[in-house]
Amino acid sequence: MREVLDLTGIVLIVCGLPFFLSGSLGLLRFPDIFTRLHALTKADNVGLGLIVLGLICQAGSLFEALRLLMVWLLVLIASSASCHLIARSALEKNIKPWMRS
Amino acid sequence: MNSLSLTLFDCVVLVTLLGLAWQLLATPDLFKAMVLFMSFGLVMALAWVRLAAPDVALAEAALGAGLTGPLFLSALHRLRGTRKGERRQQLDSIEHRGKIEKVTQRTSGRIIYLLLRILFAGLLLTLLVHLATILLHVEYENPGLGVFVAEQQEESGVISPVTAVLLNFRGYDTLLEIMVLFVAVVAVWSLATVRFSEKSGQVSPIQQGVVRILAPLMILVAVSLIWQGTHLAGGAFQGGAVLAAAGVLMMVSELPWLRLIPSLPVRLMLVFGPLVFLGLGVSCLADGRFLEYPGELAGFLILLIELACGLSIGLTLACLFVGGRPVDDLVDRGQLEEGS
Amino acid sequence: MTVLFAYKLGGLCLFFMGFTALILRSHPLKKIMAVNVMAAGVFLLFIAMACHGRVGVAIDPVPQAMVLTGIVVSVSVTALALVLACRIQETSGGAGSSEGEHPPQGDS
Amino acid sequence: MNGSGWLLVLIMLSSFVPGIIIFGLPEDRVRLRTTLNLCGSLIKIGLIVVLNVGIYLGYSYEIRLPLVAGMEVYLHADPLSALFTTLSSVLWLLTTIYAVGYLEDSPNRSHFFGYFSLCVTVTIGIALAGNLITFILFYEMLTLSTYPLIVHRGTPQSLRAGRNYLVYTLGGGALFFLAAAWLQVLTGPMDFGSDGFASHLVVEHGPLLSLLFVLLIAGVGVKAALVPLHGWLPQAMIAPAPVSALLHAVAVVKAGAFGIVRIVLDVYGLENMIVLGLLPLLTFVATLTILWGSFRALQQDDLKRRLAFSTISQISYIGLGISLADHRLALIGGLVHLVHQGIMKITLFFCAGNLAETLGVHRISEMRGIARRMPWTMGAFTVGALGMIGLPPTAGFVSKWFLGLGALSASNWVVVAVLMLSSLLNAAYFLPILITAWFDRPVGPWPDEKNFGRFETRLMLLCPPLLTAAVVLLIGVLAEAQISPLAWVRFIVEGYLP
Amino acid sequence: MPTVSASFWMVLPVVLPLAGGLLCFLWRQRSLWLPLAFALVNLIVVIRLTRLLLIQGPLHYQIGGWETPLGIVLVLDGPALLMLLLTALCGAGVTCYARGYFAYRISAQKQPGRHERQERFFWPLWLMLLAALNGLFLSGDIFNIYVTLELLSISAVALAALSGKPVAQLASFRYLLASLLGSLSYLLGIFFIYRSHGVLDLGLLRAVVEPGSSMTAGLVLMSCGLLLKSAAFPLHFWLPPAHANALAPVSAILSGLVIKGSLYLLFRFWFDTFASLISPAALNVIGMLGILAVFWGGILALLQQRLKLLVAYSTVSQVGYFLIAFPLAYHDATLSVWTAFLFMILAHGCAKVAMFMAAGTMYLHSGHDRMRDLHGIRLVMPLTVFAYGMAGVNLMGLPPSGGFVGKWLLLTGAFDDGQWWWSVAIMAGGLLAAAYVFRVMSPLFQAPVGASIFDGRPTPALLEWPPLVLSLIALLLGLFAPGIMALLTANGGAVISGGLP
Repeated sequence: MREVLDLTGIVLIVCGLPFFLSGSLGLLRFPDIFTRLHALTKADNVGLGLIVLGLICQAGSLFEALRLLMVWLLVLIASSASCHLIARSALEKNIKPWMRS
Repeated sequence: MNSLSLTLFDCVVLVTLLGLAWQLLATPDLFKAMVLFMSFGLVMALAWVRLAAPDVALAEAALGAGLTGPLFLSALHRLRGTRKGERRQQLDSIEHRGKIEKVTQRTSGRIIYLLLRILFAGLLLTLLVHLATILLHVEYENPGLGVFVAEQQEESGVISPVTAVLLNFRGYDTLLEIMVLFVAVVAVWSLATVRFSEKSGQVSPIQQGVVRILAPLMILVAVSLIWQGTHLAGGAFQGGAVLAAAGVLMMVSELPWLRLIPSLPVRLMLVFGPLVFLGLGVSCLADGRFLEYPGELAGFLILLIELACGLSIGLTLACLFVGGRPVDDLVDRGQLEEGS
Repeated sequence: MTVLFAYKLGGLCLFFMGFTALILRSHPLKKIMAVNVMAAGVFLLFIAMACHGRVGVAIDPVPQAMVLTGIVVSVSVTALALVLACRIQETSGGAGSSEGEHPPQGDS
Repeated sequence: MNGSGWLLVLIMLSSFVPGIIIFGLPEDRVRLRTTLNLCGSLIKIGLIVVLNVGIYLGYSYEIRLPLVAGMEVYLHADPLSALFTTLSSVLWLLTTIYAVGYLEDSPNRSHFFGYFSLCVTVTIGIALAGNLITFILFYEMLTLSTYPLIVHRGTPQSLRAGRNYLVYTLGGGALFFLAAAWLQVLTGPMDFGSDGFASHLVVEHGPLLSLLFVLLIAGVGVKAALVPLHGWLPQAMIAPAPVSALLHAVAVVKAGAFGIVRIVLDVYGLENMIVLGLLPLLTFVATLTILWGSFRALQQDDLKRRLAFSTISQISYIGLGISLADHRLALIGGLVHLVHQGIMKITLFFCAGNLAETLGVHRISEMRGIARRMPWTMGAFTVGALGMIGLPPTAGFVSKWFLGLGALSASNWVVVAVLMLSSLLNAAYFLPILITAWFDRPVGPWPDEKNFGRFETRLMLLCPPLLTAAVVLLIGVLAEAQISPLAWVRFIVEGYLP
Repeated sequence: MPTVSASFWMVLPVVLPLAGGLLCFLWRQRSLWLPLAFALVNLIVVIRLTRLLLIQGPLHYQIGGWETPLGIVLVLDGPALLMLLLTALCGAGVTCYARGYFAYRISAQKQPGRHERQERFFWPLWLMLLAALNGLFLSGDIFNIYVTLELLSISAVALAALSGKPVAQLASFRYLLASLLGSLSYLLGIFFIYRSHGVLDLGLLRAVVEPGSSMTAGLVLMSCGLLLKSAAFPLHFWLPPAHANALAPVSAILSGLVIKGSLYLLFRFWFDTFASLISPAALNVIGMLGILAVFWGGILALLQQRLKLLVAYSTVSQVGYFLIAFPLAYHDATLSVWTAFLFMILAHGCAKVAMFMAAGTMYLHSGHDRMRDLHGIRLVMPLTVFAYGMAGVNLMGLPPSGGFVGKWLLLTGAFDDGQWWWSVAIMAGGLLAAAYVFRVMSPLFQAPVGASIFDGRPTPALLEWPPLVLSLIALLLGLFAPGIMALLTANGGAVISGGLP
């Protein structure tokens, strides 16, 4: 049982990592603010989710697992809200979305 | 394998820290510097965790990164708000920039300036190397005060050693430190009145909604941090910082009732924590010494102090963020007449 | 041991970097930041000292408490410095001050 | 036998307390102020009489207040200090009376009289100082309390004079302070009257001690207006006449001369002075000052300036006498001149003040026939001037006679020559004044004449110079009497040259 | 039980002003008499402590009952008590003066609200500063000293910025940065010291201290921080604008008391706690800095046109004197040099407070402090001018002031050691001081020319008497010497008591 949990955890975490990687890549390489936001939030949310799931497998108690889940939820809320705010202020400043040109 | 990877991790953290610091100090773009500064704080918190100092990590994350960053941002906002036209020069004159530029226009001046810089850099480098060699070569085998703390932990009334030091063994330091916070607020109040941005109606509903969800949660977290301080990492400062962060969030979202908080209750709350701390310390004088908690009550009293101070610290930090006294506090009489 | 030394060295470097910037940078916000970086350097030294890495010896909580104190102090000082910097800008600019204060004169 | 040291404190308080009260008085309480002043000075004179009798009978008066290690305030009365105390307090009484008349309508009199009393208190302190520290203490306080008097008028001129005065005196004070500290480190705390320091020091630190002597003399020499350091004195004549009287006769210059006496006789001691060979140095400076002062006096047209230069020259007779101190007669001449010069010079300044206040006459060229308008004043002036020249039967003759005898007994022919030359010079700058005042015809109206009714001037202005002129004659005639300055000086000298 | 009562009195100088500061902030309507009461009670407490010290000798007090290596100890010995006494005296004077100062300005009704506001914020800040100073002098723990230093400098900065003038705010911003730099340097020094011996208590440190590079580095860093905070010569740049542009009572506090805190610590560290680390070369360097400061400050003071700037530069110059005491103390780190140092500190403290208060009163009346245009002011406010003059006598070091006693002891110390060259600097500095003091006195004594524009209102007693009394205390300090010596030697001969035996 222990080994199975460990293995699942490792697999989940390893699965999560590429999302972070791609998110960071997107942040660096994408052409404008909106696309960068897109890459960052999308990738991070999933990536974090997977990693949290992986860690839950290692958690000792239900309480700890719940706490980890809370972390993910809070980050979800915060990141979506801040993403929204950034995009909004970008729009207010009349930053034009990137068009393939 | 394990220790090697950890060493690697440490190195990465350190290099990132130094790189961030270099960047944030070197960049001419102020906004970039702020952002880098916040990330610097977060990496710092990582370093604290690595160095087995969870209390400090929490405080750094909450205060160093969480609060100082927004402080800088709002200051920048405020500066930019008034920074138009010729006023731009006022701040630059702090360093007599003009003089240096005038000097450096001549070749001889430029050379001398360069030489001075080289001299300065050389001096600092020598000093750095000297201190580093001292650190490297002169090792002491003294255990520090940790041993004493461990010995007397049980008498302190709390389980967490850091809290024991902060609030019992060296409670006097902490008392004065809380006074430093208080003085900072008084100083800020003496300097300016609070102001809110004009565009309160334009706050995004999503932001307001999120704040409504987050704020109670944060308050909960804050209280739990304070309570947790007696046995785990955490305490009044960390809890207060989270409390302050909740306040900051609400203020940024321009919740309408925040504008109407009058001065008196704020002052009451600000004074509450320090006064409780001081008062309990003095009441110990009755049958003992200053700040000598009676043995069986020590734990309870410390929790009480932490709660009171946590509340006040939260409010203090929020007031520091606001950067001015409440609008109804000591208004100029002339201004009132103009208004009416 | 060496890792701890690296942290201490890093702390020293931060201190001196901050010091240099404090002297050389002209913008007040930059100066305040530089002071914060210096403080971070000193704190790093303290914490690295507390975590002496010897087995069987308890970690010394006193430096940690000192650093906590230091962090709180530095936050409050930073806040004061920032407000002060803003006020300098506002009052010396004349109009646009937040208090509608009379132009200062004959005040010692 | 011990008298109570509190007598000394009382003597000081008798002018200090009125001074402090006067500071607080409103400007228009003239009568109360005058009463306070006069009562203070009368009480002081009474106390000093007691002191003198006590000292003569062999009582010793002293009081100590230790401050820190090696530093104590020590008041002590010996015959020498009694001489100076008596002189200052008697002249203070006269000057006060004169000042009341002189300043009748001028502003700021509370300050003036307050500082005036402080000045006298401090001068008494100098006289009673029993060690170097106490001497410095009062010596510097004298500088401070005279400054407001010099700048009393508040005109740019007087401010400049005040500044000059400070530059000289504070500079000299600093040298004195430095040398005193060094000397104390060498010799240890030392009271006056103990015949100087141990003679083995002379062997060990001879050159250093000589250097310190030069510094000390330079320090007191500023106030005594020794020649390269005399620049402030002629300028300070810009102050009101009572202040000039105070500077020249009661307090400042006298304190300097007194300091020289103390340093030679009590700090170094005659024996050490002779071993170190420092006396000729003093002789040289004194003769230089005497001649230079006289020469400069010849060139002045302003009466008070001429008197000021005359002071410079006359004061150095004291120094000259001290520098020949191994000869009894010279020492007597020098010390007795301390008194005689004071009385004569104060007479002259009172008269000059009268002329200025009554007729607005400041220059000698304006004095043609002035004796017909103010015969009494000029009579007193004449007595004083003749005394300065050294003609019998005035007091000046007595001191010069002893000085000359001393120089002869020392076989110091240079000094004899200088004495004769300076007498000639004195005559050369005083006689023309007398001649023009008595024998010329007045031309035209006086510059600024005021009418005071029955008398030629205010009574309070007239009495003091007449009184002092009478004293000049009296102590000249009765020099060998039982109670005279000369007799007292002999008493002093017995202590030093038994 | 005598010990309980003794300990009770010992924490009061810190606790009382802290409580006072909090209450003044909370309870504004009463803030007129509240600070006055607290300042007076503080004075009474200190006088009571003086008695305790004379009876019982130096006192040690463990806060919270924790033993030294861990807990914090308050130490009350002769020097600390004298500093407390100075603070309490000047504090009471400043409090009275400040009340009069603000009342005068408020009644002028030029800028409604502004001065009330300044006063309301002045009181809590000032009481906190008082607590910090008292805590600093009492503290026996290097980290606790750091916290008090921070409390001190942050309240000092806030006070300096209180006037609201842009110049003052700019100056106090620089002051803030300078004192922050000083604090951080001090903190880094604590790191090196703590890592060497693992103790923070001064008394224990003195017992274990031994020459070593780590300790030396720590001491050097701490000293640099303290030198910066006390405006020693090359590091004095922040002082004159900050002190000259603040409100008058604030200038008095900053110049008379605040810099004394760090100077006192410096002296204490060098000659008590870390005495065995000190080398003659280091002392000579400090002494040289002192000489430079004396001349630099004195000459710049002479060149000023504004009265308050002149007084501020004279502080720079006077700090030099305190530094000159260092090399002279080396061979004879006992009574006489401590006495000299403390005498100068006490005298300068009282005199500088009086001087700034007097300058402030002149400013209030005339609306400016350009020295050229102050002529005739002697007739309007004789007492104030007199107070200024008496304070000046102190700076010049003329008898019978405390400055004179200090200078005398320094001079004899210099000759005793055969280091006579310091004496030349000491005397020359005194003459410079005389020059700049009388540069002010001269126009004050000048008869008024034309109609001078003075505020016609009479000077209130609260503005006239505090400077006068303080300057007289400074002037007569020399005569109190026996009492002061008794306090210094209350330990049965030794001046210093350090930490717990």
